[in-house]
Amino acid sequence: MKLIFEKSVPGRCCALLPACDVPVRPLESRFARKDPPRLPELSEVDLSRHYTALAGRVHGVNDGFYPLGSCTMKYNPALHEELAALPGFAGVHPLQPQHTVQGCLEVLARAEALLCEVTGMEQMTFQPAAGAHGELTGLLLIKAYHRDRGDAARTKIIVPDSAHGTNPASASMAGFEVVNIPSAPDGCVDLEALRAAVGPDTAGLMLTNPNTLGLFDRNILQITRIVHEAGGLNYYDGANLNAVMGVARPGDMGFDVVHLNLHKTFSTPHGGGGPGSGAVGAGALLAPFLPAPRAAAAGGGYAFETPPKSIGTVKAFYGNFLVVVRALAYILTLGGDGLSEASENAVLNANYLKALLAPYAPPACAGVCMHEFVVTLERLKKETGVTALDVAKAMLDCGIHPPTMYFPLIVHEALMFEPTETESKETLDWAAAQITGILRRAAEDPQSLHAAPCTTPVGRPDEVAAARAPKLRYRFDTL
Amino acid sequence: MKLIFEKSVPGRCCALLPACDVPVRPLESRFARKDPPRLPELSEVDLSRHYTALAGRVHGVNDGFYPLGSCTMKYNPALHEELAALPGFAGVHPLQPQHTVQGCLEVLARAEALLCEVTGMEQMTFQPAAGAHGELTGLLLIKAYHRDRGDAARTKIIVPDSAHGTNPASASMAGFEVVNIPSAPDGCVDLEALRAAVGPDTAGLMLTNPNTLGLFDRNILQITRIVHEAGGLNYYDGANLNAVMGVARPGDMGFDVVHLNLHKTFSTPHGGGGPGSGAVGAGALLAPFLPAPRAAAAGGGYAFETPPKSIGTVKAFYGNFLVVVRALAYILTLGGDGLSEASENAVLNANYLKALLAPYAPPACAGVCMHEFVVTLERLKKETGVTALDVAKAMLDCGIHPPTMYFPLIVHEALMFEPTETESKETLDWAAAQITGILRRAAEDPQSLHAAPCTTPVGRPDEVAAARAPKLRYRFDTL
Amino acid sequence: MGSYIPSTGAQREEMLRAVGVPSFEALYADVPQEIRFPELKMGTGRSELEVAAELRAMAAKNHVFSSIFRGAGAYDHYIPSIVKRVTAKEEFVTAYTPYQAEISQGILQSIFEYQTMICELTGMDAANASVYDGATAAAEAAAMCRDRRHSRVLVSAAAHPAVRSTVRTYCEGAGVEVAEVPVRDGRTDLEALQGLLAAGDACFYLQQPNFYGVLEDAAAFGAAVHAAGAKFIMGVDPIAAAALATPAECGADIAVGEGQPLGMPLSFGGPYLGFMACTHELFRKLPGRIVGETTDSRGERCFVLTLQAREQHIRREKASSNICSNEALCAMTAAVYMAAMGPQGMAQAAQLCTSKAHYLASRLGETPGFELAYPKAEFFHEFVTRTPVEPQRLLKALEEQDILGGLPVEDGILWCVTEKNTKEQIDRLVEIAQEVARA
Amino acid sequence: MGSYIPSTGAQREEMLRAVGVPSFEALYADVPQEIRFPELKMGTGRSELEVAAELRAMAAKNHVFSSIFRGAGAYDHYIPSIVKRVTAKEEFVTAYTPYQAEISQGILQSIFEYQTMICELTGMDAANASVYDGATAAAEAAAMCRDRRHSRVLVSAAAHPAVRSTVRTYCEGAGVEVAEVPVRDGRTDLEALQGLLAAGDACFYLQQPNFYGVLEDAAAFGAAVHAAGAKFIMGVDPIAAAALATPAECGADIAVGEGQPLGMPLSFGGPYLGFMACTHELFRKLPGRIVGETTDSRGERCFVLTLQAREQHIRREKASSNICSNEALCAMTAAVYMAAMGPQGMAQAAQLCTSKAHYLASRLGETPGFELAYPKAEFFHEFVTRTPVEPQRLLKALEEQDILGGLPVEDGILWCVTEKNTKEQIDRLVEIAQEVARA
Repeated sequence: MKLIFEKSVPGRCCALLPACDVPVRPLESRFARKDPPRLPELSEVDLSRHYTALAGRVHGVNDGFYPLGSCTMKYNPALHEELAALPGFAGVHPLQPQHTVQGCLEVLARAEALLCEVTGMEQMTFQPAAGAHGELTGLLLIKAYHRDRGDAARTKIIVPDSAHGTNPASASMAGFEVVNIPSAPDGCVDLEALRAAVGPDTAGLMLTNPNTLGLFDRNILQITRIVHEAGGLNYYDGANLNAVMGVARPGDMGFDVVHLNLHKTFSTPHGGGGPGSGAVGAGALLAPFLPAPRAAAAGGGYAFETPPKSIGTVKAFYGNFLVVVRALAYILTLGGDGLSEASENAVLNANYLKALLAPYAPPACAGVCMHEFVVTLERLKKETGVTALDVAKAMLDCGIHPPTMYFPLIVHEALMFEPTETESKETLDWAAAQITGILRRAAEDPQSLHAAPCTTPVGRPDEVAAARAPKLRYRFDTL
Repeated sequence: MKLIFEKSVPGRCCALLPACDVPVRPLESRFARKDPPRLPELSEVDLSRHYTALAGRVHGVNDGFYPLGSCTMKYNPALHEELAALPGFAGVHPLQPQHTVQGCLEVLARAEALLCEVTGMEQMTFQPAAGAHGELTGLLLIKAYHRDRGDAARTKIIVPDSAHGTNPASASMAGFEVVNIPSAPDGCVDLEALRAAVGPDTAGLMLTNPNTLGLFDRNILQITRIVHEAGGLNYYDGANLNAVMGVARPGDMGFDVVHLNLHKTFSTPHGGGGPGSGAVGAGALLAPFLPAPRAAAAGGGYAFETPPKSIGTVKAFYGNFLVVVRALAYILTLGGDGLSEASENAVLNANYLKALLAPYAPPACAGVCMHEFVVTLERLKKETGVTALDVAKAMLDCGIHPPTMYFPLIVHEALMFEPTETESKETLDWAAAQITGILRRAAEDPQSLHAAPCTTPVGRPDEVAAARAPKLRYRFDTL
Repeated sequence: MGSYIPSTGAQREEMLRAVGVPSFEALYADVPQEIRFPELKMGTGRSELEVAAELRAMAAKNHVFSSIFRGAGAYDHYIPSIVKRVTAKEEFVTAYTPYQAEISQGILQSIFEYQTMICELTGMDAANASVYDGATAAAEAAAMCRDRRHSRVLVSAAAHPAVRSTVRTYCEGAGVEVAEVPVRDGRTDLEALQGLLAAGDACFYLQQPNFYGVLEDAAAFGAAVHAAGAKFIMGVDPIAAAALATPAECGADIAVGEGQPLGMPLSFGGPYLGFMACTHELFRKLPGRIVGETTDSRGERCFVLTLQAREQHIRREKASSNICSNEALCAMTAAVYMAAMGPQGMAQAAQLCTSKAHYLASRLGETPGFELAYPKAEFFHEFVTRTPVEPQRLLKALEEQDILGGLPVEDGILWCVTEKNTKEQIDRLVEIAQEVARA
Repeated sequence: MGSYIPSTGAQREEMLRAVGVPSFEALYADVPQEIRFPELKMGTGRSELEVAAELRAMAAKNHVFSSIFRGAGAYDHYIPSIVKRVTAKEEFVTAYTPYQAEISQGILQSIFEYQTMICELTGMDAANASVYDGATAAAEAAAMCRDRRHSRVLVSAAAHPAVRSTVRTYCEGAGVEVAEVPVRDGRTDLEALQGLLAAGDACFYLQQPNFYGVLEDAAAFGAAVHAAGAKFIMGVDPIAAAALATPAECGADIAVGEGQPLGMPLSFGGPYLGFMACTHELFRKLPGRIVGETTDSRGERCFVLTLQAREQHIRREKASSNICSNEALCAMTAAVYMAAMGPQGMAQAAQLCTSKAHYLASRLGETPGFELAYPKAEFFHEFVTRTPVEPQRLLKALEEQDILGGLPVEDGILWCVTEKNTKEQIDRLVEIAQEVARA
């Protein structure tokens, strides 16, 4: 379909702004730009149809099943969007006098208290805008803590090789050296490897639990103890919290700092890649170092305060506030009972789908999984030539968003499914039938899978060409 | 696709309402119903996906070109929806004290004044909810006027045979006898036939001008004079007002009463068949008879008043108020200059599209048309067997909403196009290419047109079967 | 100047040339010179920013009450967020009447589902795709009952005033006599009806609950009406309908009502929704659009506008109604509302309404002078109390506390309580009422 | 209890059986007993009606000012209605990052269009798909400029305080030195910069207009920075950018900025949008998502996330940034905003801002004591005036009239005026200021 620039007609416009009701004062000409930007010129009807057509080329959670592993694509309630759009939230300037923003401060303070209760942390910041941003923040807290103690030797962060790629990248950004340790075949921490890795240079460990294979590490208390005993701190990557809300708290597991993806676990929408919110909760040791400012109860109301040893700011203002509004609405709706029910059913749905697929798509691990699971299609590939990618692409033709592909790296031909608790049994039954149908077809007609998808607006893109000769913007001169 | 009842699962629900915070008081059992209604049981995610799927099976103005003749499917600005949703409008009870609804009264009073200026009328009511409702109301005004004058003999309404079907139906509902008069081949009034029809029993004439062939009746002043001289009144069917805003006013043409379709001419959306607004404007003779209440300036503010000889109410409260909000926003946006510009460009677009199609689809009338035009495919049918219906259905496969088919009845194999002013030259050029492509294909491959549409979610429906053995509701027992 | 015309000046010139006329002026040659291009006395067009500010300023001149205890035909029920989200979808908002079934299945199916839900709610056999509102639904229902031998229309005086006046306006237009059946003790007088009923009567319209909130012994009226050879029309509140004996159970031939409580905001009175359902014997007389199921050319189930032979564009002056555009988006709203609520939610809403209304009645009753006007009557979510002070004084005091009190009526104040009114709000109202009564 | 779980109790039992476990409890056998199922000290779940009421009550505790003269990093520009309508479409709202290009073309194309518009606005060669906000964009830009031989980061002290502190936090984490270039007379001190610049410097960050609203002689800074072998980063306001010499024209290597003015509401500080664009030489160092054009298996143009070899999921600890989720929906918002405004609308907005800001400055200047703090400087839509009274007293008086005045800063008050502020509002502000000054 045409780009918006290809629909532009010189002179066309929308009548949005009024004539100037004060004397026109042009900028001093030495500051002026030479040529106007070549923005598109359209009428409102053109805009409406352009973006309607684009919306028709997107698969959202409202369109159907979205079992993208590690991303927790649960349903985003309509109420949240309504509340986030309230003028009382959306129309507030971040630098208003504090007595005029008591409602905003209450949102931040209450969301903090509730999320601390869920995670077992002491205090929380909402400044980080995404999970990776939260990781950086959490690591900076750890760094500030050791520095504050005068311990300059702790320069290393231990990361299992099954971790999300953000973990080592964040550690590196925070100026740490990364120590990769191999994990056991089930993705759990190899205790011996961990013991061998810790030492006086250990700043901390980054871990997600359940791990990226969807297993809860049964040695979790030993793991965190080993790190603590070595003088390090434990960082909880909250990517997989959806399995354990109300079931087990990272704080109780021995973690000192936690980041949450409100846009995953707490049902705020992902917007095609943000805005998210990577709230970071800190235990007693790290709370004094949290970013500034932080909303807190004060004199019958709320006020901003700066934690005593704050690392500073990691973003302007207070984070993606409207995302916090949505998350607060979600938590108040579910309550303590509802949160654990959500996790239990997320786990049930994953196990149920895993059981339905197992005859055709062997799980990478035996036993019960948590909220997600990984299958390996290594044998399928060997026998039919059909890859995990082919299977994923064939799912597009069924109206199912494919699972996460080729992750974790320790599993060959991996597909990682996370159905979430907001899918019904019927949806899982239907999806399983579709997927097993594809897997059966792999033997009979592998070519049809190599050719998938057929019904999508575009076919498989040539990603190599895209990267080799990057075209990152529209070229007007190619018209 | 499945019906919502087929997606229902017993026991499933949304958690919408709170527990009862006062003592539960059941209704006396003798008043209770035996069985609960079999409403569907769904979760919010089910609902979201069901209606998302349904929305994908609808072609709206935001999806593309919609040249449905006589329906004025112009673009519906986003601003209107935003304004109509303001709590200050949507949250107001119709029976609040008048000093608490001054903004609503202002909307009604200002919209009335502006629309009276556009139509040349004295006063206006917004109570009628649709064009046909406005027709009934206008005719009741005429009836009340003659009765008030003590003239009981005027029992007949003259309606040209080219009129919209609502005209005779409304006259009949209002207790009038309908006198159909033949129109000239161009749809204009046959002056001789009119002169022959008028008499002491003439209550009035109903006319749309431009007429249903898209022509402005050049004899309009004579026509209204003939009726007036016979003691009758002239009713203006505003269906085609979009051609003449700021160009000619029905009041100046000699009409005594006018209904407007705000959902056509004034850019309020049609909602798949309503809510509309069939505002009725009355000249000096009929204004005293308008429905009650009517908002009017009073003591520096606004108040409701009852016209002295009001016919009563034709609906509860004050009409489809939020539709009036939208129409007011539209009129304020365009202003007097913008309204005439809109009409001029509606007429230009119609003539332009007509010119592009003319080589393949002969216009039913020669010369310049107003905002719409009719083509006849009689010859095409004779030569190829392809009907106007076939051509319309083939347009569906191009993403174009078909024009109005087989109307007016006086033209054979008629297709009536109304592009409206909110379509661009590119859209008209593109659509003309699509349509002429279809018409050329009629000769080469008529069968492909009989088989159209092919790309729509469903094919041609069996309408005869639907009417012969009506299934008007889902049958649970057929599960 | 505001405008939604995409074609630029240059394009317009090009198009004029293609059409073969020298100017816009020339397009209007048929318009008599003396009336051509009047000067419209109104401002010039404005930008979106200005119009938005101006309309927002108007909206700000209205007061939106934070608690509402007034009903009387427009009810402040909770609207689930999903209802607003679904019905704001542009495809539904901007489409026309679904004439072209192939690209209108979304609207057609939603209306078919709506028709089914209305049938379930009322117990009737068939429903149409909506009419303008509850008042016009009553008037259209009365028209359905008329034939050569049956003409007079009887209406309960306990029906909503707007229903009564609209029925009267419609009937007077058609030259049909209307008679009102009087009220006694807040209820329609059954004996009076029996006295009035005569051979040429077309129908009797009863509202349940009636305007005073009182529940009528509907079945008894149905029996009386049928005994006289007339049709029985019931006007019902759709939330109450989830709990009350259905019109079908009460013997109604036609059930109608105001659909606003099913997810539509108060909106100063509109757009609202008239629903209509009837028995199998009458469905071919239903006015307006009706969607039916059929199969398409590929053999699949699909939906179409059907029974069009009833309608004005076919029958013209012989049509029994002129309605075409109805309230389709409101009908969809009602359908989404009922689907979101489900049978449990509807029952819960009804129970909350009744319980809270009775709680207010009993709390108000603690203060002398606030007696129920019709103490023997059962009520749903509205009731009338006498007041120890001038109603306007009390209502003014409530208004000052951001509470919209009940509607003043002949015998006192007509209160309404819904699931949105919390115990706290009710207690606060009672407190103010007691203060005013003491003062 | 609130819940969004569709499966019913009966279905859950059935599923547990299919899985082969006796209970939910059994699913969590791996969780150590002593930490399993803690009691969460928070309320039980609530209905939608209750939660909606509670959040609405919180929103009502905030004051939304009817006129706003405060900017300082968050700007009250007019948001066209179409921008809100488009970006509320559920498909855009509920989708994940567009990993699966075949069913994500809508998002991918919109971001490609956004990237192009950012390039046009800044004059740069390439842009990414957004970062978190203007402050993190500055920090990420600084990181792009570092290499083995260049490390120290110089920042203008006239940059926004949040930008300065965020750059510092990021750099301190990475062990990089940050130095601030002082301000003189409201402008960054070019001579001081020249004195500071040394061989190991990575980059210098200049904000245009700066925090005090003042326009810097950006090109001169660019020349000085390049002469020292460092990179020149400009932080620009996107509305001003439509009128001002582009970063490219000023010699910038990287242009960044806060995108909030492009159609995002104030929202108490977020979600906002960080935009980043750079020269062709640097584009492979851009952090975050980037969309590129390619062809699909059918030979048609399509779009994909590209250059992923830069990113964390491939490079892990060797990645230069960890960003993955960005602000995609905000980027789309900015794109729809720029498309709705077009070049004319953007120029008009800029002109209205400048004209109205100068009008306020000149009107305020009528009252003694309200002198411009930096009278020789040209400004765009913000400026600092000294005040004849304590700033807080004036701001309080404005607040009482529902006006959010400027931000108190060292030299007085930092005012901001946009196209939304009418002459009437400005005159009213001046009137109050005069009253306060007189009192």
